[in-house]
Amino acid sequence: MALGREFVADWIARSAQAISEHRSELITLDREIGDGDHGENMDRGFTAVAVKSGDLPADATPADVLKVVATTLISTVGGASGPLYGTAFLKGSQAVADRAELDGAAIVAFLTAARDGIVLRGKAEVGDKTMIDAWTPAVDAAAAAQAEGRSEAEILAAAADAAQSGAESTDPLVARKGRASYLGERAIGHRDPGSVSTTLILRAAADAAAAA
Amino acid sequence: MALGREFVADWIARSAQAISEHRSELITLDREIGDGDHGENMDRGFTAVAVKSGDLPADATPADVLKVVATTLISTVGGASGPLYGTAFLKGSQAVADRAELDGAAIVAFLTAARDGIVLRGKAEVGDKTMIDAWTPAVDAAAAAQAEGRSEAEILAAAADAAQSGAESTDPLVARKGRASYLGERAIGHRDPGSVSTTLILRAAADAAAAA
Amino acid sequence: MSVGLVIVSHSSKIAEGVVELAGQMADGVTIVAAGGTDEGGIGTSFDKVGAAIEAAETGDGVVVLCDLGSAILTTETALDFLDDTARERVAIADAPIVEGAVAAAVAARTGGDRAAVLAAAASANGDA
Amino acid sequence: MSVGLVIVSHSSKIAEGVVELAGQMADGVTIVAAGGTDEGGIGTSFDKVGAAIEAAETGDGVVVLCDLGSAILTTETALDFLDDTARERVAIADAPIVEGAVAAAVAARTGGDRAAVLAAAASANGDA
Ligand SMILES: Nc1ncnc2c1ncn2[C@@H]1O[C@H](COP(=O)(O)OP(=O)(O)O)[C@@H](O)[C@H]1O
Ligand SMILES: Nc1ncnc2c1ncn2[C@@H]1O[C@H](COP(=O)(O)OP(=O)(O)O)[C@@H](O)[C@H]1O
Ligand SMILES: [Mg+2]
Ligand SMILES: [Mg+2]
Ligand SMILES: [Mg+2]
Ligand SMILES: [Mg+2]
Repeated sequence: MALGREFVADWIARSAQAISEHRSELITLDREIGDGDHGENMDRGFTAVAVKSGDLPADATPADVLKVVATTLISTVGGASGPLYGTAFLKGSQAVADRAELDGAAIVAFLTAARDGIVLRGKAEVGDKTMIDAWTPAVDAAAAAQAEGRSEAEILAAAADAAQSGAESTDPLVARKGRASYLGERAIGHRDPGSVSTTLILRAAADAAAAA
Repeated sequence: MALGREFVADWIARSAQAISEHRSELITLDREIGDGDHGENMDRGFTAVAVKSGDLPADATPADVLKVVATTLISTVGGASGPLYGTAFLKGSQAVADRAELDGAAIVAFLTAARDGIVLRGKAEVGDKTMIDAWTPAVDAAAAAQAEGRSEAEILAAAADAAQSGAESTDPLVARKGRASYLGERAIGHRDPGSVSTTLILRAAADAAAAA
Repeated sequence: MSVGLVIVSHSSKIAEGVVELAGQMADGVTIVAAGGTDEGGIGTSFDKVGAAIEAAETGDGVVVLCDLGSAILTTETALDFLDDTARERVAIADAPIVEGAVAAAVAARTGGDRAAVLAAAASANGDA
Repeated sequence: MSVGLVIVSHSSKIAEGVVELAGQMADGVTIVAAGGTDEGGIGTSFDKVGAAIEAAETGDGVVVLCDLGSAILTTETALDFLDDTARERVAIADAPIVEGAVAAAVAARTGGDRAAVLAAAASANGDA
């Protein structure tokens, strides 16, 4: 069952909720190896997204909604994650611009374009201890699940699971991008906050798809 | 006739007067190749010096007065010229610390130590388009006049004349120290403001010595 | 006319202070602060950066000075939203924000074009 | 305890902004602003710098970040007026003021000694 605009709306609502619930966890993680604002930044961003995306006309496509997510995150987050997630949703929305509904291929196209947007913007590679360490395994897992002919909900669940493992994989790393790179070896043993927020957002997508 | 504390007091008063009279000239020069505050900086500094040096006890030596000049300039000027002139007067005062009066040799010792202090602090050489382009010829001329057995007033007049020529010699130079160094070739054709204030101060010394 | 400068800092105080400091040596150069988040907190604002770039364009292009990496990310994103002609006239300096801005401002004041202003800013690298 | 930082800028806004920005990543590190002249104008103040160095010394020494050359001159002069033991515990970083202060603050927070903090600050050179 392909996913339409209601799915996107539910995904946003669940993302906003999850980010809000994990706000202090994200703050604590970012305080360890950053400036301590990731929870606040993301909560401000997704609260604004929830409001803005509600204003869209009834005939808005998934891509229209995803573009509003992008521009709102860019305008409101105030930290590195704003341009990064913003670019992700922008490139992702462009990749599915022509679809009224998102099938498995479209979901993989969205995720791939989103990840590529983050790389284009932030120049991080897997292993640099950034949100890319969650996104890239998520894209790969989604592509594999789609190739196996799984449902949209299964594809997104595979992405979320892989993002979760990816986030965990950042624990032993030294950061090569973002503020945590100032810490050198001292970043070892701490999880990258952006990889955790990525996992929350992809898990929200999987949950919204399962409920659709 | 060796010069005592009254000479130093008169020198300060004449310096403060000359700086105040040339305040806008110094500002204009500094606006061309710097940030435009040299006249204000020096006027604030010497106004404070005139006040502070008046507070000294009756038995203060020339060196005591010169030390107050130093610390006052350091505390009040607010630009590069503060630490530079401050260090000059400090090192100069130390060079004549044991004298109740300044003879020709003491004057040369003062000027030499003052110049060395500026070099120690600011690392400029002759030709870098700084106040050193006035100080070093002044020291050399003073030493030559003293070696020829000239009077204190003649020694200081020789120093002031040489400083004047030294200041003029900065016109065609590219600056290698201080703010004017940002300008590259664009500094050519402009006189270094610090070399002009140095000339004013040494001319004030010569005039005070002539009147003593 | 001269190249305009935009100062993108996480702190509105830093951005405003740099405008003051660099402006002292650059009479007539348009230098615009884009510091802090929309709420005035520590962070960067896409809207402030976009508006500052527009305000700094007086006909000879714009050079942007940034403090930390995320200021660069925000600025690059703002550039993505410009149309091609406007974007081509803006460049981000590879330079420390304070020292680079002073050098860039002097270069702009003395009539340097965008490449000269960028080079002046970059010359402040490694020479604090 | 950790190495303390002093931020010597020609602008009180820059100095205060750097304290805020670097402080965000350096809970518990003493970072003291010494910006502007005594009257609050653009310039540096010997008295502010001296007082800031004293305030930043919490037992592990002090690293000073400066903006332009004249800030370094003022700081060096302030150091000349310290007694030898106090002076030996203070060093001026060869680093851009904003980027260097953030790197230095993180190094101080993670327990770096004065040499490590100086090296962290210097690592911000040429990498804005
Ligand atoms: N260059 C980059 N590429 C990819 N991700 C990055 C990059 N820089 C930072 N990040 C991500 O952004 C997260 C921090 O976001 P946030 O705290 O909101 O921004 P800031 O670091 O500006 O305070 C990091 O945990 C990391 O995942
Ligand atoms: N490193 C230096 N060595 C010697 N003199 C210097 C140096 N830097 C600056 N100067 C002198 O200081 C003068 C500028 O003083 P001023 O305008 O009061 O300070 P600022 O440049 O901080 O505004 C210059 O004209 C020059 O003569
Ligand atoms: Mg953060
Ligand atoms: Mg932040
Ligand atoms: Mg000046
Ligand atoms: Mg000045």
